[in-house]
Amino acid sequence: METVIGKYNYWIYIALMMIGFYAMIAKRNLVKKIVGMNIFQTAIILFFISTAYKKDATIPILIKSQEVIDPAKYINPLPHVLMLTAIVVMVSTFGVALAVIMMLYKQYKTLDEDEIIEILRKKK
Amino acid sequence: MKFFALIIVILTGAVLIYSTLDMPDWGDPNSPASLHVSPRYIEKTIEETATPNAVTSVLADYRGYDTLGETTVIFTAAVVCILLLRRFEDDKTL
Amino acid sequence: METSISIKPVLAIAVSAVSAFLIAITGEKLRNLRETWSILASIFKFLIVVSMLPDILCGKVIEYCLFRITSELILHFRIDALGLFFAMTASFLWIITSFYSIGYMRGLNEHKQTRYFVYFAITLSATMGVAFSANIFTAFVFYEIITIATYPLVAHKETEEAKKNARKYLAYLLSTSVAFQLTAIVLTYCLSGNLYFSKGGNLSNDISSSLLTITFLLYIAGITKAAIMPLHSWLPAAMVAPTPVSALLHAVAVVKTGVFMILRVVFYIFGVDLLKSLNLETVLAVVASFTIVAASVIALRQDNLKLRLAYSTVSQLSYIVLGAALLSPSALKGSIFHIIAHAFGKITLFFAAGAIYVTTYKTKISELDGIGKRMPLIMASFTIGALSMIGVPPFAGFISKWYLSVGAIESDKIFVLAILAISTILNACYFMPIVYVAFMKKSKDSKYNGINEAPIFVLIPTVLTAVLTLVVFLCPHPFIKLIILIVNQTFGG
Amino acid sequence: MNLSEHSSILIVVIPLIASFVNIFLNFLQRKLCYPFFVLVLGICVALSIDILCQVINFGVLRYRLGGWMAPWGIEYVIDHLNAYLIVIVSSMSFIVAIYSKDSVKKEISKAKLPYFYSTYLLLATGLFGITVTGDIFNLYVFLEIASLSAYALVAIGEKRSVLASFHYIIMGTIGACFYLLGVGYIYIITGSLNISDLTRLLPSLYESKVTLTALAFFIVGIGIKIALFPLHRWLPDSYTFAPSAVSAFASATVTKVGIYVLIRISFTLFEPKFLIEMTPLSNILIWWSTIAIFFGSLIAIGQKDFKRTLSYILIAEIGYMVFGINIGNKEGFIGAVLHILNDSLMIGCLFMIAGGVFYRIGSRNIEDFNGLNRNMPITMAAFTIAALSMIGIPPTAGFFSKWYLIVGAVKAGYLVSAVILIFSSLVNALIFFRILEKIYFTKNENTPMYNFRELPISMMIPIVITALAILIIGLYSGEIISSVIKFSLPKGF
Amino acid sequence: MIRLYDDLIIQTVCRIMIPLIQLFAFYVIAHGHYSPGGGFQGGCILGASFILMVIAYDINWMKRRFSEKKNTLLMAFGVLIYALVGVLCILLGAEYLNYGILNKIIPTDSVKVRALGTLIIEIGVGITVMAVMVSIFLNLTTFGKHEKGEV
Repeated sequence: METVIGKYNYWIYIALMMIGFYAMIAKRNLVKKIVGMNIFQTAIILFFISTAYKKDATIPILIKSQEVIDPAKYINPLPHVLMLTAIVVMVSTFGVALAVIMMLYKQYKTLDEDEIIEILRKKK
Repeated sequence: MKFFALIIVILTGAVLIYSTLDMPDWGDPNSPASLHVSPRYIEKTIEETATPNAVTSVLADYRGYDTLGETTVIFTAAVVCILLLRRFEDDKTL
Repeated sequence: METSISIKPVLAIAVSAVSAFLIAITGEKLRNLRETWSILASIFKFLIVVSMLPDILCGKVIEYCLFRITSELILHFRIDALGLFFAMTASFLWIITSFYSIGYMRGLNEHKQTRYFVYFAITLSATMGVAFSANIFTAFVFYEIITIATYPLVAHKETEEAKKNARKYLAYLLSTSVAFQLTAIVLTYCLSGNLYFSKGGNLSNDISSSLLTITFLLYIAGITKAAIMPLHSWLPAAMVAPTPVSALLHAVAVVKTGVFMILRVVFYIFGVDLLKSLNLETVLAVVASFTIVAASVIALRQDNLKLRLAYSTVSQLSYIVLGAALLSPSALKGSIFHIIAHAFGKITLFFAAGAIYVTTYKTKISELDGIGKRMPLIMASFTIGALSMIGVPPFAGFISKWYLSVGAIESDKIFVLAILAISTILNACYFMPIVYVAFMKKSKDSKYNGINEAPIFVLIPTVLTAVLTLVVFLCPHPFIKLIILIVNQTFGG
Repeated sequence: MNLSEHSSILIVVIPLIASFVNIFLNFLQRKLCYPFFVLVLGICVALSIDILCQVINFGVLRYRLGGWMAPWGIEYVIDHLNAYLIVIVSSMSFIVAIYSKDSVKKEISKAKLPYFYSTYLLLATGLFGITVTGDIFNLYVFLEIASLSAYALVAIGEKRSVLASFHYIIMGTIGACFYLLGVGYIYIITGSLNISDLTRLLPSLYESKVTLTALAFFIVGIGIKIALFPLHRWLPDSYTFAPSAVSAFASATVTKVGIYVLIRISFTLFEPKFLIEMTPLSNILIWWSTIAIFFGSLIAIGQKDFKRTLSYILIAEIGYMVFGINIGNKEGFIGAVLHILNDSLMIGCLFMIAGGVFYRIGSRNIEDFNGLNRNMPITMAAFTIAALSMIGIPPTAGFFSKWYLIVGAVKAGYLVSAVILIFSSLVNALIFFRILEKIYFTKNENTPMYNFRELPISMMIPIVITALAILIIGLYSGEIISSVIKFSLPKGF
Repeated sequence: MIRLYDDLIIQTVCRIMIPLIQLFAFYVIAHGHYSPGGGFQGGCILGASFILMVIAYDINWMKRRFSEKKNTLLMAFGVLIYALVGVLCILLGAEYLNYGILNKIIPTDSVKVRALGTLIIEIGVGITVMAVMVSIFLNLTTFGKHEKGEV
C-alpha cells in the first residue's frame, strides 16, 4: 500500500507514455502517429514535473527576499526549466512532423501509410 | 504487427514500472533531486541574480545556455517549415 | 650476422613504380619512349638488386625501415640471401620479358598497351617488396598489391570470358588472403606479440599446439599464390592474360611469391623444430605430393597449350613446397634451386607458346602438327624447356630433382621418391607428345611450308632463356654458392 | 581577452550565429550566402584544430557557461575524445559544404538555398553541441537541434524522401524520448545532470534498478539514433533519397556522433566495470552488433541502388564500432575510435561519388556504372581507393581499424565475431569489385547518355581530398593512436 | 471589400482585443522575473494575436501590417540578440552568457545587471517565438502558398 500511495503518479504517467508509444508504432494513420508522439512527450513532461513536487510546498517564486529561505518550502525549479525546454522541443518536432505530413498528403492524397506504400508499389 | 507492437509496449512499460520501485516517493522533500542541486537555486536566486522567480533565473541564467539551445530548436522548426512548405513566387522548380 | 642499413631495397622497389608513372604519362602516342621506360626500369632494377649481392655473399643482411605505421605494423625491409635470390631471378627475367612483351603486344597490336605496361611494372615492384620484406605484415601488404595489380592484366582482353576468369582469379586470391592469411597473421600477432621473420621461427613452443596448427593451416590456405590444391584453379583461369603475363607473372613472379612466402612461414615464422614437434611438415608434404601428381594428371587431359603449361606449373610449384616440407638442408637446396630452374624452363615454354600464337594464332595442341618445321628455333627451345621440366640432364631441372631426392632420403620420407618418380613420368607423358607432333607429324594446312619464325623480339628472348636453362646446368656454382649460404642462414649450420 | 580560451564555445556559437545571419543575407545579397556558409565552416575547422592542439598540450578543457560552477550551471568538458570527434565533424562538414555548391543546385530550388544553408549550419551546430557538452540534458537539446535539421534535410530530397523522412521523425523521436526518459530516471535518483558530477554520484547507486533501466534506455535511444541493426529501418531510405550532399554529410557525421554519445554514456557517465562486469549489457551489445554486421553486409549484397548499398554497408560499419567499444579491451576500443575517423572518410567519400555519378547520369543504379572510367577517371580513381579501404586492403586506412578490431576480438576470445568481421570485409570485396569491374572493364552500350566530362571542380576537389586522406591517414594511424586515442581510453582498459 | 466569411462582429471584437492581447503579451514577457511568465509564454501570446488577425480577416490583411519578410527577419533577429549577448560577454572578457560582466557597459552592480541580461534575452526569445509561431502557422495553413490569401 505504501508503494502504491508513493508511486502511483509515476505509474499513471508511464501508462500514458505507453499509450503514446503504442500509437506511434502501431497506428497506420500518420496523424494518429503524430498524436501518439505528442502523448508520449507530454507524459514524459508530466513525469518530470511530478519529480519536482514536494509535499506542502509552493511555486519557486520568493515573495519577500528578506526572510531566511527554506528550500523545502519551495518546489524544485529545475524540472520545470527542463520541461519548458522539452515542451518547446515537442512543439517544434510537432511542427516539423506536420509539415512533412502535409508534403506527403500533397504527394499521395492520403494519410494512411498502407495506402501510400501501396501507391509506391504500383509505381514500381 | 499490432500484436508485436503491443508486446514491445507492454515490456517497456513493465521495465519502467518495475524500476520505479527504487524511486523516492512522490513529493518526498528528502528525495535526492530536491536535495542535491536545486536548493541553491532557491536559496541564492535573489542574491545571485536578483530574480525572485527561481524558474526564470534558472531558465535564463543558471542554465541559460539550454534556453539558447531551445530557442534555436524552435527557430530550426520555423526554418524547416519554410524550407519544406513555402513556395516562393520567384521559384521555378517547385 | 651483422646488418648494414641501406636504402637500396627501397630504390629497387621504387624504380619500377616510378617507371609505371612515367609509362602512364607517356601514353599511347609515344610508344617507343614508353617501352624504353619499361626496359630501362627493368635493367636498373636488376642492377640495383645485383649491387646488393656482394654484401649478402659475405654474410651481411641489408635492412631498411621504411615506415612505422603503428607500434607493431611496420613497413620494414630486410634482405637475406633467400630474398635476394628470389629478387634476382624475378628482376633478371623481367628484362627478357619486357623485350618479349614489346614484340608480343606489337605483333598482335593489342589494345590498352599502356595499362598493360603500367600494371606489369607495378606488379614487379610489389614482387620485390615481398622478396625484401622483413615481417609478415610488409609481405602481406605487397602480396595484396600484387593481387590487385595483376587483376587488370588478367582481365586485359575485356571479353566476357576474360572478365569471368579475372573474377575467379580475384575471388580466389583476395578472399583467401583476407579470410585466411589475415586471420593467420592476427593469430601470429596474438600468440607471439610480433610479426617479424626471425631465424629459427618467431612462434615459441609453449603455446597450445591446436592453435599453432590452426595458424599453420590458415597460412597454407591463405597463401593461395602457391597454387596448392585444392586452391589452385585461379592459375589456369589466369591464362586468359596475354602470354608475357602468364610467362613472367604466372610462371615466375606471382606464383613464386606464394612459394617464397610459404618458405618464409615454414622456416622463419614457425621454424624447423616447432614444425617437427607439431609434426605438421608431414601434412604439408602430403598435400604437396598430392598436388604434384594430381596436377600432372589433369595436365595430361588439357588440349589448350597454355592450360597444360599452367597445370604443369601447379605441379612444379609443389616441388618447391615439398622441398621445404622435408625440412632437410639438401631438400631446401633442391627446392630453392628449383625456383630458378623452373623459372627458366617454364618461361621458355610460355615464350614458345606465345610465339606460336603470335605467328599462327594457334592455341590448341591438336593444331600443332608439323609446327616444328615452320619454326624450328622456337620448337627447339620448347623442347629444351620441356626436357628441363622433366628433369633430364643436361638441363637445370635435373639438379633440383637430384637434391630433392637426396633430401627425401636424408629425412627418410621414401614415399617422396616415389612421388618424384611418378611425376617425372607424367611430365614426360604430357610434354613429349607436343614435341612429337611438332616435329614428326605432317602439317595439315599446306599453305605454310618453309620456315617462318616468330618476330625477332619474340624469338630472341625465347632462345635466350632456353640457352640459359642449359647454362644453369653446366655452371651452377654461383647459384649453388648463394643457395648454400641460404641453407646455412636458415638452418643456422 | 584571449579568444582561444573560448574556442570550445565559439565552435558551437559561430555556426549558430551564421545560420541566423544567413537569413539576413538572403534578403540583402543572396549571392553571398554560399561563400559565407563555406567560410564559417572553414573557421570551424580552424577552431576545432585549435581545440585539439590545446587538449593535446594542456589536457582536458573545462568551460563554465555563464560563469556558474559545474553542477549548477552547464559546463563544457573537452578531452581527447571530444577534440578528435570535433575535428572529424568540422572537417567533414567543411568538405561536404564545398561539395554541395553544384550538387545541391540540381536538387533544391534556388530561392530555398539560403534556408538549406541555414539548416545545414544548424545541423553542424547540433553536432558540435552534442560533442562538446558535459551535461546530459544540454546534450538532449542539441540532439534535438541536430535531429530536426536532419529530418528536414532528408525531406527535401526526391519524392520518396518525404516518407523516409517521416519514418526518420517517428523513429528519431522515439529515440530522443527514450534518451530523455533515461535522463529523467538518472535525475530522480541523483538530482544532478552534470556528467562529471554524476560520475561521482552514480557508483553508490549501481545496485538500484533505476540506474540499470536508465542505462538501458540510454542505449536503446542512442541505438535508434545510430541505426543499430534491428532499429535501422529509417536509415536506408533516408540516406538513399536525400540530396547527395546531405547523405554524404549525415552518413559521415551523424552516426559517428551517436557512437561518441554511446561511448560517453557507457564509459564516462558510468564506469566501464558497470557495463562490462556488473551487468550483461556489454555482452548483449557485442552479440547484437555482431548480428548487425552480419545482416548489414548480407542485405547490402542484394541491392541494385548504389546509395542503398552504401547505407547497408554503413549499418554494418556501425556494428563494427559498437562491437569494438564493447569488447572491453584496449585494441577493440582503439579500433572502434580509429574506425570512427576512417569510416566517416570512406562513407563520406563514397556517398559524394554516388552523388557525383547521379549528378552526371541521373541514376544511382549500379547497372549504369558501365565504363564510367572513360568519362570521369579521377572520380573513379578516388572510388577505387575508397573501395579498397572499405574492403580493408593495406595500406589504406580501412585496414588498420579493422586490424585492431580483429586483434581485439581474438584477444577477448570472441572468435565468432572475428569471423563475422572478416566475412563482412569479404562481402565488401564482392560488392565493390563487382562495381569496379563494371567501371573499368565493361563498355557502355547506351553511349548517348554518357557523353559528358569529369565532375565540376567544386565537386571534384572534395572527393579527391577525402580519397587522399584515406591513403595518408592510413599511414599515420600510429601517430593518431599514440597522440590522441591512447589518452581517450576509459580507465581500466 | 467584404467577403462571405467576413464577420463584422468578430472583426470588430478582434480590432479591440488584439492591442490588449499584445499589451498583455509584453507584460508577460517583462514580468517574467516576478511572476510565472517569460519569453516563451509572452511570445506565444503575441504570436496568437497575429494568428487571430489572420483568422478574423485574412493573410494579406495581416501581411499588410506585418510583412512576411519582416517576420522572417525578426525570427532570426530575436535569437540573434540572445546569441550576441553571449558573444558580448566574451568580448567583455567573461564566459559566454555571463551577464555579470555587462556592468562594464551598464552602470549597475553585477547582480542587478544579471536580471537585466535575463530581461534582454527574454525579449529576444519572445520575438523569436512570436515570429516562429506566425511563420509556422502561415506555412501549415496555406501549404506554403501565402499569396492566395485565404486560410
